[in-house]
Amino acid sequence: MSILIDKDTRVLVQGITGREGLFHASQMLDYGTQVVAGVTPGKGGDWVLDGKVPVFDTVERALAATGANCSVLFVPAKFAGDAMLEAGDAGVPLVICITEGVPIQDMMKVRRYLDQEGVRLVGPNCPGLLTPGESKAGIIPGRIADLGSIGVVSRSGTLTYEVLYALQQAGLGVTTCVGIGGDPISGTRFTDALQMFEDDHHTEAVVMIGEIGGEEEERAADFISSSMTKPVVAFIAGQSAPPGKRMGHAGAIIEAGSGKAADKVAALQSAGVSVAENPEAIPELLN
Amino acid sequence: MSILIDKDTRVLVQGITGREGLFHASQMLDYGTQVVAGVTPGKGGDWVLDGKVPVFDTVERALAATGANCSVLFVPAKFAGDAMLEAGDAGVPLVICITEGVPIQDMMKVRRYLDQEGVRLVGPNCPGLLTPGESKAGIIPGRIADLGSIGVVSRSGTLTYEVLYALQQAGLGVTTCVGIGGDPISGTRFTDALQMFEDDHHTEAVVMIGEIGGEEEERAADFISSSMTKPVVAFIAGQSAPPGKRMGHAGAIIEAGSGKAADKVAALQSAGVSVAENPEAIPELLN
Amino acid sequence: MRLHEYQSKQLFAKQGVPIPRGEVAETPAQVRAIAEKLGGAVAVKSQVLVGGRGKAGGIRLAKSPEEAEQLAAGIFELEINGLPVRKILVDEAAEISTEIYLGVTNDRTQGSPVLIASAEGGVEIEEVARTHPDKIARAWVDPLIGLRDYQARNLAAAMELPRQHWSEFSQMARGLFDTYWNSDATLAEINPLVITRQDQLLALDGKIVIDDNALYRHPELEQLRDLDEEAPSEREARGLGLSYVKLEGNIGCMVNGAGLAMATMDVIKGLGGEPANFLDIGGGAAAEKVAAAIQIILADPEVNSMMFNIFGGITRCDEVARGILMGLEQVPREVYLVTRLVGTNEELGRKILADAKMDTASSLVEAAEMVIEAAKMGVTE
Amino acid sequence: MRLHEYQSKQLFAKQGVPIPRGEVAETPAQVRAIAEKLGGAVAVKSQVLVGGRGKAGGIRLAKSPEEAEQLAAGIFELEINGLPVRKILVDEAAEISTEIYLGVTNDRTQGSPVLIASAEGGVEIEEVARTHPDKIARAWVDPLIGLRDYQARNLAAAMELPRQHWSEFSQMARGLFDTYWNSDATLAEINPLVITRQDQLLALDGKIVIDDNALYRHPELEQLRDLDEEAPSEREARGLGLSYVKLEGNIGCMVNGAGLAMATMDVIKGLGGEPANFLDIGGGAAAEKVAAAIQIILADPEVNSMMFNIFGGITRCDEVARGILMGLEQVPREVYLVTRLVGTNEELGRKILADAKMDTASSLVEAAEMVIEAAKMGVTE
Repeated sequence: MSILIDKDTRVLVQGITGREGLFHASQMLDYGTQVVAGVTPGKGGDWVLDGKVPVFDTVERALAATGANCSVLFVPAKFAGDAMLEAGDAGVPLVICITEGVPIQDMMKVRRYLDQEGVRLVGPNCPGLLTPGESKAGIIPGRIADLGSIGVVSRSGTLTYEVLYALQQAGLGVTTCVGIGGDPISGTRFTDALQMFEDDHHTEAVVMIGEIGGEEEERAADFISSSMTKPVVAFIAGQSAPPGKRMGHAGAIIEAGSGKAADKVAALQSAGVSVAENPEAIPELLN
Repeated sequence: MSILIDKDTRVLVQGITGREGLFHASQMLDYGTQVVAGVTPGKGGDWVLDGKVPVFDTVERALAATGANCSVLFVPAKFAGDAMLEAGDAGVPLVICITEGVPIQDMMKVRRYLDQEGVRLVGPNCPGLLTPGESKAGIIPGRIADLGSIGVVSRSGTLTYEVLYALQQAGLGVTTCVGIGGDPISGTRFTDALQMFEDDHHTEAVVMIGEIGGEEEERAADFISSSMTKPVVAFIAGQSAPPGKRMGHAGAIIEAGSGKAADKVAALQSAGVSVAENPEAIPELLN
Repeated sequence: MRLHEYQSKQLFAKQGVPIPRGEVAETPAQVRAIAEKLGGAVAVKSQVLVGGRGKAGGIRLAKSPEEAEQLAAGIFELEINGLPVRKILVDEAAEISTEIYLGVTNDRTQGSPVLIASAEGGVEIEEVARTHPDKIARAWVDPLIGLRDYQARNLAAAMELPRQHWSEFSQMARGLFDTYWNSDATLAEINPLVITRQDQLLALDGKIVIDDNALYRHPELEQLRDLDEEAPSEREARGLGLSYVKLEGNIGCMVNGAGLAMATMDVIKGLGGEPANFLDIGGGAAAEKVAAAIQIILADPEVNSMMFNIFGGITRCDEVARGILMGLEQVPREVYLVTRLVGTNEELGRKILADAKMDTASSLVEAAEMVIEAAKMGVTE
Repeated sequence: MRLHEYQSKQLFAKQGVPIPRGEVAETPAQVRAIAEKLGGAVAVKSQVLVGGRGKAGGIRLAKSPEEAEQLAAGIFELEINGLPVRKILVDEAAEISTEIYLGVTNDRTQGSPVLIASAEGGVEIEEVARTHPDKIARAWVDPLIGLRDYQARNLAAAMELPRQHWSEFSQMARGLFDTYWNSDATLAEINPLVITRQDQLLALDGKIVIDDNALYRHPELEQLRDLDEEAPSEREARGLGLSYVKLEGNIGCMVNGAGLAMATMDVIKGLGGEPANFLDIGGGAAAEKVAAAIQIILADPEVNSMMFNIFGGITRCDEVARGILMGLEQVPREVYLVTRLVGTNEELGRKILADAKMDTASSLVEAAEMVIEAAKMGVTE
């Protein structure tokens, strides 16, 4: 049916009393997500969103009271590293960090630690997860995707929405959309999501949206050619990007000769992946 | 037949060109241990012990050249933490640190790291391992133990020899003797060794030598009562030690009301363990 | 944020890495004075934040203070990859016996720092990676445990560095790593690390790139920022919280989201157009920010047409439409504009633009085709 | 190595932990001067390295400088648990509203630091652990990742500390942990951590114990060592590389190995004797060290008999035998001696002793029985 989240997912929102946190918690609730708790240190005991969601001072307490099993973070970048560790240490098995601008050194430590502890981290700097009709844990607009059989994994935000929208226009539905984020160090990588889609019985094909920078698309190509049976369609953003310039995302930069879009496209194509020329061309490649 | 080491164990000695390292490497060789390599940074290319053992600059190189699968450290305390990590990182599955005086903070980091990497650490501040007639990896005098069916695990050094000697005098042999060391933070604890002896088909009974300080004997008592089928005989040193005073070993101190010999004896006795009044009384309790 | 060679080397020196004696000058006369003070031969090195200084003639060796002054005069006239030379580092010249590469960067896949060393120093490490991959040794550093001494030794051994230099090399590796780690760098490299004829190890050239997201905890490093590093328009955009990269084309692009902005450029380029920039207005931008972004894009005289591609999630299409009108009011020249709005308050946004008689498109490709055609016709006044 | 209260609090203060204003005095007059400078009521606190200062009358409150001087005069006369009072800390008195416990130590089982907090401050934490185990909150700190802010919050929450104090409490926890970590402490505690009537958090009393094995990297801490911490004989032994602990009995013990030394004491005690000391000569001791150890043991006038228990591994029995004879030559009084030698060069060692007409035993129990009987007969001259 989906990967990572479904209708039973009990979501905790860290940073729920901030502007972004509150807005998106409300959007998630509206979508039907079970938003069971929020955490803001010093605001424990409050209730937000028309008294629907209790706020706790610590993740530990929120978990004890509500049994949340997924945390979505809207915590400022300075405190995000700590907040991810807090979630992991308290026993949250799935941590989704929406926050942009977390220092790389923090992320190296956090990823190493959460990996050890067996916590699944998605992000940072990502739009989160959407399982259409069931649950939204993040900021992906809910109405642009219907339930279906396509798995979507992407390093981007609005570009993902563009693709979801194109799929919807073409009458194609989605099992789960996973925004893995645009930072150099991410908790969940393409290969992780591809493996999960490969294992998910309801996913019949996968759309993968990459961009310049790093070598994760090349690793995904290796994985696809060695371990995937399901068809994969890809789009790689940044074919026209100049080397050495950071294109918005911290991770979107061609440096030291690596991370070029052309190399990624070539690797994917030789792994049997259909690479779309533009996002709107993806649906037809799925047919 | 034994736990942790046997005749096929290929021993690497870190710090082999130091006084202690060289002496004990020679003793190990004399005992019949396969001492296949030594490591001393800056001395790579030398051969020691009558040209029998090659010296390497790094553990990585020593492993590549000799396939050592156990490292015994005689490295000065200042460098011991680094040397343990070097061994673990290079892929040595069993690291035995003889060195005394390693700072506790170093040990906390090293233990956490090696635990993660799945490396078995014995020590520090320990006499190492002896599987009579097969292999000696450490400094336990070889001639005071014969092959047999008793597993021995101890926090002490010469007290262990005293017990081995008493067993030998009584005609009792040993599968393996494990010196886990007298420091507050040890890689291998009583419970680890007890589990291994419980699983070892040749071990019929276990002698456990504890001392004041910490709560490992109490944890061992819990383990024995919940998970052991084989008989255990214990001796606890330090019944006459005053509280608040460190008795030689860094870990042998009664502090904050915990670590008293009487508590340990009581815990072990209620787990069904026979506790000897003095080391020389152990053999008769095994009958 | 990238640091100059002289800044990088000074940071290394603070962590105990030996560097040549030297000082920075802003005039040929200062260069001469420094060379006189140092005595002997000196290296005269332009300080610009791009690669290729050597090839561009920006690094020269002078045997005397007079020669140094003369060479510096020429170098100060240079523009290297578009950047003017404002500063020159005058270093005591070293008698080089061996050149080594030593660097540390973030391995994205491993999620950890990686220390890289090669006996083939003095050239770009990527070049070595391509031509002699076996000549590169790597040591991954656990981010929770930090660099260990044996890792430096392993590198020295792998490079077959003569053993007499191991201890000094290890200290340099430690100093380099500490600089990298303590300053939240994403790259710190010494290239070349030389062994002199006097058997000394020395960091002859250095480079540090700092993680912009971590600059908040290093105010002392923020002060090292060279404003020449960025084009003025890029700097201005950064101040406004916009991601802007100037390119060579004539079609301005304003998009919300980095990935979508790249994709929009790609589509334009793919259909035969030439994007003039990358610009991401970010999520939930207000009309004022949209208007400011338009100013920045249209300040580029090459731009003769513009495409807005907005996929409204947090961003509201009506707010963007208002921003577009607001921005255009302040621009005194006419350019062709096409807007594609999808998502939150899409209808409202479209209506605002339609009322202002502006072109809208419903798909990305359609919008791109419209703007490309306009750009080709050259609507510029 | 244990630090004094005033030393501990000064280290805390360096990490940003608020402590009362105060100074250390060595005379009653100095106490008065400090009290005058501070103004108002002061706490007059003896600085000795044992517990139980309060019960022994070593901590008093004075309303005026005169009273402070007077109380100090009395305190300087005290001997607390055998230690003389040489220093007095004079602290501004705090108006206490709440007393909390906050400490950090090494959890041996977990192999990590553990931060411990309790709303029941001011008494010994062991006492609280016994009587109100539910009133103790713990946070284990991963040694590779360090203390995290949320861990301090979790403790504050568990203690039900009023939320207005969380931020200050977290900063104190951070300061305490940093002190502990940066100084290689095995224990650092603030007890009580008080909330004053003015709603300030303050470390009223503090204690730090440093890992002796790590002192080499903290020369500045080694200088804080108070020589009164140890008995002079223990200090002398430490200087010689011997582990020596003085006890109350009359049977001196010299053993190689800490565990065996404890076991030897236990056997003596178990058979009705009274060990005078713990002494471990360590592994591979030379004759000179053995001789020096004998001097230390016999410097205790209570000792009237002595037992040597040597299990030779690295240690050679003949070397020990020679050391025994060498040591006894330098001792002007007669004591009963029995030696038990097993292991490396056992025969040689026994022969040396037999030639000198000294008693030897073959088992630990036999040796203990011999020395106990001798001790009871009171061989002392």
